[in-house]
Amino acid sequence: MIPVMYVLALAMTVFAIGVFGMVSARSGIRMMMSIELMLNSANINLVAFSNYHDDPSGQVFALFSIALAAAEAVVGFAILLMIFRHRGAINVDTINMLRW
Amino acid sequence: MNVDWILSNYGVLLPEAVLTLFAFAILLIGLKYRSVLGYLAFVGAVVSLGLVIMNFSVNATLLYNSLVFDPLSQFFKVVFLLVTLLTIIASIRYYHGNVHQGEYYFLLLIATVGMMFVASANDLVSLFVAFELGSIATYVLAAFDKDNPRSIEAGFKYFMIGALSSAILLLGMSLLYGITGTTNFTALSQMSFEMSGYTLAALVLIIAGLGFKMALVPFHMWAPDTYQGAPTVVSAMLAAGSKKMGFVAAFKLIILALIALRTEWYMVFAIISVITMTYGNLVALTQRSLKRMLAYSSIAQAGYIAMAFVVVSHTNVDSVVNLAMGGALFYILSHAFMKGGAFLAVGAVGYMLLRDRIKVDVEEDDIDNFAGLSKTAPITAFSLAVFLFALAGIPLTAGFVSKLLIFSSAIYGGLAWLAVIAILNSALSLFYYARVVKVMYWDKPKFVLKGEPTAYVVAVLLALLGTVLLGVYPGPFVDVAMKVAEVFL
Amino acid sequence: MQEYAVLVPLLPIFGFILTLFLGRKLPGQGSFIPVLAIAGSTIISVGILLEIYPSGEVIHQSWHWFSLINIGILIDPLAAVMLCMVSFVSLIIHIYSIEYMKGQGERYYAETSLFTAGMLGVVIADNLFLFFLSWELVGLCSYLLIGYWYRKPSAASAAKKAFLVTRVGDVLFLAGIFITYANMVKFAPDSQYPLSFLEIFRHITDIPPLQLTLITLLFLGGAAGKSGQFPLHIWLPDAMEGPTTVSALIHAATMVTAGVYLVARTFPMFLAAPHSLVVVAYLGAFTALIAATMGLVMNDIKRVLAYSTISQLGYMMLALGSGAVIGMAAVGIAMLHLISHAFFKALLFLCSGSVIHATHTNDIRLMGGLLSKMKITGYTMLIGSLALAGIPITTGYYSKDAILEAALEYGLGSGDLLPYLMGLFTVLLTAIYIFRAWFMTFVGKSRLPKGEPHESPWLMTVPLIILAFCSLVFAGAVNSWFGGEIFVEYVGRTFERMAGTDPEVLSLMGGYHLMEVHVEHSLLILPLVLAVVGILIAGMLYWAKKPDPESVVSPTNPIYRLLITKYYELPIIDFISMRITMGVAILTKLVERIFIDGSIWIITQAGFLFGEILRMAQSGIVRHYATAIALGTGLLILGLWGWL
Amino acid sequence: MVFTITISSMILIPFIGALLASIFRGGAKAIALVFSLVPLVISLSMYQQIHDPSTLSYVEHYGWISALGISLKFGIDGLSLPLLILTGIVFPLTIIYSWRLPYTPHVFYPLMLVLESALIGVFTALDFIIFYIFWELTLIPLYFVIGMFGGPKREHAAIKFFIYTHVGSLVMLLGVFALYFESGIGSFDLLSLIGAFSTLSPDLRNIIFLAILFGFLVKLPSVPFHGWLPDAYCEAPTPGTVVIASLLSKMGAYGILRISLPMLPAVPSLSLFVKILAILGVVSILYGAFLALAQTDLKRMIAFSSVSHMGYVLIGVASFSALSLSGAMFQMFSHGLIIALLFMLVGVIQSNTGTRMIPELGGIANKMPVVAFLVMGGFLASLGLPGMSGFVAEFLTLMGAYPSLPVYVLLALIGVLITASYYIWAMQRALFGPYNENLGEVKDVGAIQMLPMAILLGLIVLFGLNPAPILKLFEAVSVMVEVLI
Repeated sequence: MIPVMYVLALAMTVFAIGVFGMVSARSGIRMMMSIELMLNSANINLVAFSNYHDDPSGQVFALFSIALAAAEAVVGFAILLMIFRHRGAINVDTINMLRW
Repeated sequence: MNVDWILSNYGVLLPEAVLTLFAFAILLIGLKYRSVLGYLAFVGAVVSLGLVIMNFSVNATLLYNSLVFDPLSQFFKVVFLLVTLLTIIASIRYYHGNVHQGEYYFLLLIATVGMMFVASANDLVSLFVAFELGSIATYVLAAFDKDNPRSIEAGFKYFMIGALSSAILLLGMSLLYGITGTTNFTALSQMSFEMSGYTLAALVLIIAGLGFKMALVPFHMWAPDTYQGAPTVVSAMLAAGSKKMGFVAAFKLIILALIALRTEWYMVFAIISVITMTYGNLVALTQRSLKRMLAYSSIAQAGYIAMAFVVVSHTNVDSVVNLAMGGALFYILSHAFMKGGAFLAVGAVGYMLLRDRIKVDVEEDDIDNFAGLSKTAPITAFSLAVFLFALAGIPLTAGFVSKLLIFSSAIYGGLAWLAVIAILNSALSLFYYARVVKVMYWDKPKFVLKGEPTAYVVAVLLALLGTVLLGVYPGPFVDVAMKVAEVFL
Repeated sequence: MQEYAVLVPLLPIFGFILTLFLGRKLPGQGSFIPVLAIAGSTIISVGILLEIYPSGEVIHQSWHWFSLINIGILIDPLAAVMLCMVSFVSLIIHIYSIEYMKGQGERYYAETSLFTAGMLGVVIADNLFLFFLSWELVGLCSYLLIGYWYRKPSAASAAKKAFLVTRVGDVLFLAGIFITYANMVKFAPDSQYPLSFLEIFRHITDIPPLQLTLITLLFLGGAAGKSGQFPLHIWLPDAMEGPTTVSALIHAATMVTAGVYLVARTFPMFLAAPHSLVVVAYLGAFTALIAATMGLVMNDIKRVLAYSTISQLGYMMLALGSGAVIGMAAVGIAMLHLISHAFFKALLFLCSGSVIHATHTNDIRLMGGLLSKMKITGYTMLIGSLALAGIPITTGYYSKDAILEAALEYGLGSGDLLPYLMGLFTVLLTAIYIFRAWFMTFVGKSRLPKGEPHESPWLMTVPLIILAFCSLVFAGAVNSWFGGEIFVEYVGRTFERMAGTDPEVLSLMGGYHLMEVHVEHSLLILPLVLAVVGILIAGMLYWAKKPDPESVVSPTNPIYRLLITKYYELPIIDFISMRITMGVAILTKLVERIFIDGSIWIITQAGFLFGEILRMAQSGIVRHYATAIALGTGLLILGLWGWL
Repeated sequence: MVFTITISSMILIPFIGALLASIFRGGAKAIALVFSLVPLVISLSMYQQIHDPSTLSYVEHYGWISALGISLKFGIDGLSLPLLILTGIVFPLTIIYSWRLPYTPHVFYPLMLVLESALIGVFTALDFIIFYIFWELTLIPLYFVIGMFGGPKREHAAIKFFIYTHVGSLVMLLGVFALYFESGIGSFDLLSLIGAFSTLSPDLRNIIFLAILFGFLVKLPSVPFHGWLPDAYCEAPTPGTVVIASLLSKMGAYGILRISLPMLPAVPSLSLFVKILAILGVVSILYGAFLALAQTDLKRMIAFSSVSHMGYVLIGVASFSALSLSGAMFQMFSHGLIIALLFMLVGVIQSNTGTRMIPELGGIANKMPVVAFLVMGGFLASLGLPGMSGFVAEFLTLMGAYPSLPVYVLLALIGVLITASYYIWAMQRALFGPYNENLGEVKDVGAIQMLPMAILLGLIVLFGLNPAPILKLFEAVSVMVEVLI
């Protein structure tokens, strides 16, 4: 059986990649992908810990979160779509009409 | 499994059920009859509010202890429903004739349902699900004026940061689950923790995830942009209602469930609270957009409320905890009125400007537009002045009693330095509030505004009533807040 | 009459109120009202004096006022004679004013009436509070009347100066009152009214002598302010900007003597205070001398008289100071000169007023030869001048002689003859300056540029004659003709009936040696000789013009320059009062700007600056927001990791 | 219905008047006048009926926030009653004074009435939080009065005034909280809290005392906490200035006498604090006087004179003598009358001549004899001329303080001298001398504005000659304080 530490390390790495993507991305799509990465890293954790504790609630939690991630993605893409409609691009660095 | 059984066991869910029912009904009816939707939503919220108040002192758990119904949850539900009510009343005018009204009210009610479930959540899973329900609906609401690029931008930023925060929260929850092996708050609160990097990381991640909703520095940065860009009625909802969802989640998860980690979160919240109030007030000083100023003010207010965390973690004397949490709850209630009212009043002005085609551009909340408002729109101006003074903590308003309670609890808890910082901040904040009052009352009017919109006026006056009532006759409300706060003992 | 004693100051107050509010509508601007009121006061005063004269009794009436203060009157021989003098002179001058101030507004009559009330209040007050209140009231009236022609900048400025300089004295007086109170509550805690004169006298022996010295010196400071003693005399010459009647009433006969009266009133305290009387004597002698020298060179007739007044007030102080040797008799001697001075100086002022009325100028260089045109004025003024110079038969001879004798006794008794010598030398100067003025005004050729002077109307000359009569006979009559030094003894016994004022006990406390000093009679002729010499010098210079005074009086003469610039007093005073005070004021203004306003400015600007800087973090770019969250979370974890 | 006189009716009636005046716009002035007179009538009848001014009478007690032990508690004694009478005198007179002034009636007069309510509340509250609430409430109407009707720099002045004094009040509130929680008596009752003060630990007592004192010193104001004062006084419209100077500054003095003074004996570093108070008092007296001397603006000069005069209150407190204390209390009353008169006069001078700079005036006595007479009366009263109420106050304060604070009293006497200098100087420059023709034709004051000023001058002289009716109330209280010590 794979030690839980390994899984944790994997999850954290994935999460860090997600964070990096979030911080560096100039495209809205890439940001969405980064968020998915982060959510999934948490899901990995949940499942791994569920296994570790021998307790099913972690897996239930992961399932819920996957469903929520889908819902979130829908809303996110809808918003990105509107941005695209207005600006013809989804370069997020130029979306700074509201600032200071 | 007859109706009686359902009612007696799931009766506490009725308010949420009614609201959900109304939400779907609105979605359907909205296909045909648009003009009644606002009133329908209003009725739904009122019925739901009535049901909550009827069941105020309930004490029940549902669904394998994943939902709990106690005075605390009911209290927050009242707050959420009041804010929703105010928003609905104002929206009747703002979205009058809009083809997407159905979706709007649907989302509004569903967001409220989400918040209400957060208030009742007693499990990481139910909390997360309810939290997301409340959040996702509001992402859409913020971007609802899809012809307005600012609204979309507001929604976009809100969504991106919100999603990031959800991920962080989920990671924190997963770590917590990993450490403890349980997701239930009741179980968590009986757990004794070993101090380790994991618990610390879990705690900070959870605080960061919820801090986004509470708009605590440095997780606040979406808030000014979103409050400024979103339709003003939605901003009111976000600042006065949705923000409180973050607080109730934090109360439940951090104070109730993770009470054993007291020493760890003492420092986190001490730092965050001080930085939040100072940052909010300092930046608000120089704002020209009123909505943005209110947003920063809202951040500062969150800093004040967050003082409760510091006090509670610093001491475990029952009376101190009770006063701090009672103060925080009272603050949340009065903040709902003050901030909601203020946003709605600003919205009323913006509405008048756009309606009369005085301003076709989007800078409808620039402070210059409020010049001489006392002459052109006296009711709105007077109410806004009262809200602003209330936010500044001037006596005979809800804001004063709130600050009285929460600041005094800091001193009671032996945190005089915190109270001093808070009080200095409070004095600082007076500067920008008073400036707005000045502009409204003794600058020359720039435009002629014709007639204040009735719906807005009703909503604003209701908020005004709440603000003044809580300030002039606070006794019973304080008693209720203190009673509710006994949950935390 | 004593049951009417309260009316003495009250009648003029009614006169003031009536004149102020009704005067405009009454004939002669209501000038008769104060005259009637003060006539009433005079009658009551004289009646009281006659009543208490045989027994020497003390009238004391007192009512509770507020707090520790009572309102009350105290009429002892000292107060009784002073009352008579004040009300009588005031009456005469009011009569004179009916004509002199005709058409100048009812305000004048109201204010002089109020002044008289205040002055009578000073005289009969039985406690320091009431005394001070009346004292300030007369100061206020003096201020108002000096500035009567307020459109003239010089008058307004003189009024200001008078108020402020006397205020310096008043503040010292106040400090003295406070210290008196402090000592009374400490050493006489059961006293109900610690500021009452009778209470204070009763407890003098309980108060430490050094405290008494402090108190009396502060009182002396107050007296110096009012009575124009050096260096607070500077306001009095300028006060001549007021109407001449005001100068006669306030700045010659009555108010300026209030300081002398204060010292006389509290004389038991002075007697019990070590060194105080010596200071009084020196201050008086020095003031007498220095004012006389300045009087030598003045060309404004009223200013000559003003310096003369200062000088004579110095004499009175000298007389009081000699009480260190002669005891309570000093009070009598001082009062004798005070009253005779009141007569002849009022006379001199009224005469000068008559001259000014006729010539419309104050400058004696522009007068001359007026005797032929204004016989009554000229001769009455001659009588006044003789009295001032101290020539026998006149009242001034007796009173001044008594002072110089007392000063000599003081000198012999204490072995310090300097005050006496200064006083003696002043006699010579006095004779010179007053006859210089008289000769320049009344003899020789007329130097008037235009106009033909006439004698003044009877309403003005009759008072002159009455005062001239008083100046001739008063002191002589009361002293010699009725046998012995009756006045001095009568007033000198004024404290006998009050508890705690035994001169033996008090002088022991004060360390003074009261004694009978035998004085060579041949020495007493000296003042008379000097006076006559002085008149002769003045006559030679200004009548015979041999040598021509112009040869001495020239701006190149350093002594003349010293005198005409009043010993450079103005630059010095200006430096002390204006430069230093305004310097401090401007300094406080700077402190206010820099520290008080500056700190507020810095705080607000700092707030805005921080706000501007911090809001820059809010870049509007969502990536940065995410970075902030990530960094914030990371830093919190790391920071806490280190902390825990 | 039998109308019983109560404090709550005294507080409520002007407030009701304010509502009525803002509704019935046409009759705003008349309503304001009538309703502002009611507190005077009530306080005078209380004066008639009060038996023992040294104890509290007319006590009322209602609940408010029971969870914290905050209740609506009111009462009066010999300290507060004269201030109520003063409030009752100054407000109607100010309203008469403003009768012809161009202030929007339905805005201005309600604000004044609310202010009157709040002030009465401050002077009668017996619960600390209620006291604080009324204390802060006075700021709101004044903020509007200054900001809406004030001079050219009114915005700056209004906000500065508002925030500066608000900071002071908040610090005071902190001290009150600390007192409340540390004493653990569970009630904000003023007297109980003061009583419980001595049970705290010494360090805490020092801090709490200082915090509470700070709030009062700002309001008083004492140097160096007077930064808000010059602008607020100068930029406020005349009625506003009158009320701030005459009554608002008395709130600080009242607070010190009502709250700080009874606490003082229990303060551990008593001698140090007494010294600090005395120093602040003397510094205020001297610094204010010198600053006034350096001013050329008549209004600013009077503003600083007010700083100077309020220093006496501190001297009275520091002296620990009943005589001095009653003098200091009487100073509050007397200064309230005098400063009201002075600021009204400056208002008249400014509106009739168009300037209030002393160098630009000159000889106005020629054209405005009535104003000149009143100015002279006011100035002389303010410089402490005997026969006027100011003298009685200053005399008693300084004399009573001399035994315990000799050096300070002597220094304060220098202030008396400087005070005389600037007033006499200003009088000579502004009133006397030849008429400054640059001013053009000026009119004397009209009858409506003259009336309140004449009444004030009359009262000043009346209480100067017969201070006993008011002074005896103060004496009753101050003797109690001496017993306490």
